[in-house]
Amino acid sequence: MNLLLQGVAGTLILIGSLFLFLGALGVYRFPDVYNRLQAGTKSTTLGALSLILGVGLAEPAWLPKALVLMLFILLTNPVSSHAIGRASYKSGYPLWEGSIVDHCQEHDACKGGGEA
Amino acid sequence: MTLLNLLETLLVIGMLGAALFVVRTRDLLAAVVVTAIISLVAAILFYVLQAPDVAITEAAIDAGLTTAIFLVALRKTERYEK
Amino acid sequence: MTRRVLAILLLLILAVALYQALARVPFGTDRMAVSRYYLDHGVQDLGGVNIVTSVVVLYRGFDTLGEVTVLFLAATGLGALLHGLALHDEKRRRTKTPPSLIMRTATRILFPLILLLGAYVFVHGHLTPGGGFPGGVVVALAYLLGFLAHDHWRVNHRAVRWIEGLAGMTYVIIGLLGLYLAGSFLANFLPPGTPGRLFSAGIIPLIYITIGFKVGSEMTGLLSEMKEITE
Amino acid sequence: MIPGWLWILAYTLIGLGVLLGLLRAFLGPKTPDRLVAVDALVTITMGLMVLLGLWYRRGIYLDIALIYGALGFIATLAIARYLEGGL
Repeated sequence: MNLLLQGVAGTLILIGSLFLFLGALGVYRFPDVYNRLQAGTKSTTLGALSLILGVGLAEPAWLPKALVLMLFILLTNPVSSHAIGRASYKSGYPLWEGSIVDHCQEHDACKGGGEA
Repeated sequence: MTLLNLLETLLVIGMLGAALFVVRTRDLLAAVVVTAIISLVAAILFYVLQAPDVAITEAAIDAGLTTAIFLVALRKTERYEK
Repeated sequence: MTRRVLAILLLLILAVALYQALARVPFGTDRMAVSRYYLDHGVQDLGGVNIVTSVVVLYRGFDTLGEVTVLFLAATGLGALLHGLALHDEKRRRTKTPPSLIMRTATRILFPLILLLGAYVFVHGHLTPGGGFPGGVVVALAYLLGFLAHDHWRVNHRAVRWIEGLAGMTYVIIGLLGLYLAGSFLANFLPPGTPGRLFSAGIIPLIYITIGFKVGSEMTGLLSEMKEITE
Repeated sequence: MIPGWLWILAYTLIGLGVLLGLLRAFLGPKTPDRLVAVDALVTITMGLMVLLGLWYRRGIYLDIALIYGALGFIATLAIARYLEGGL
């Protein structure tokens, strides 16, 4: 039983670090800020969640604190990615030339603001 | 030289590069963003050196408060350095 | 050109001097008897598991009072400066982008959680890393989150001043109680208790709670002044 | 127990991730790119801190990751509000 738990924990840690690396790779390689957001928030969120769950399973006494950490990540990461996307659109960051859809153009709420 | 030493070396080099960038750049908002990276790396380094109290203070003050104060200062002045 | 050469020369001389000075000091070995004493006797004497907070609050408690005073003076001075700045502002912007719905909703959920996190940090100062100063800053940052996401959010400046003054007064009163009950200013007059429990370590939790309230109200007042000058 | 090769693999992957994020923060043509890199780096740092906490076997080290995550989020939000002209 304990061996199984440790195996699951190790697998989760490996998956987590792999996804953290892939997220950073996406942030480095993708062409514009909207594409980078995809990798920079979704992939790293999954990576951090599974890594923290793996650490919590490897050391079961830490599991409550690890769950609180996961809750915080789940609450904060989507909000910050939304804020970055909205800020870059409002500040006039152009879309990559390969992008084909821009639904936000049709709404008044997307006009505005500062400088990139 | 263990793997952890390698990680520390990487972080210190990244911190030096970030400090050079902050000094050299003309866009002060970019400088503020990269200053956040310096505080992040400093927090990891304090953590690796097993000084959790210092790391927590660094995280609290340098990550949140300093950024907000810099941003207010930028709002009241110019964004680009002449 | 000559200035650059001079600067590089000065840096080189400094580097050589620093290297010469530090080459004789072995890294990672302790030569100080005082820190050895703290590490050996701190837990039995005072009951705080986190030795750093024991040193900060009890062994060096008077210095911490000085630090709090410095912080108070800095916050007051900056507040006075910003208050004068708001009157002569010519660079007002026409429109401001309102905060988005997602940000407002998330702030409503996250604000109490971050407040709770700050309170956790300064109440558990003697058990976990952190303490009064980081905890107070976390509380102030929860208010910063509110200021960012709600345009018409205000704090009551008078209440902030009152909390700040009361917290500072409580700190000094605890110190005077130590003088009355145990013979010296800021002496530990409560029993150390069982190390590792929440109610242990004498007056460390009390002092950290007052420091947390003081730093939190000071920083909140500062951030709210800053919000007002950007409008 | 977690085997040694897994530690090596995880640290290598996360270290490479930190390197790539730092590179994007330095190169990134405009400020939003750097901001995305900082946001990703904060999450990667949380993961690294939790993993190092398991390495040192100190449960209290998780607190630092918690506080770092919460506060790095507020810094990102502040910079984003500045960019969109709302500060």
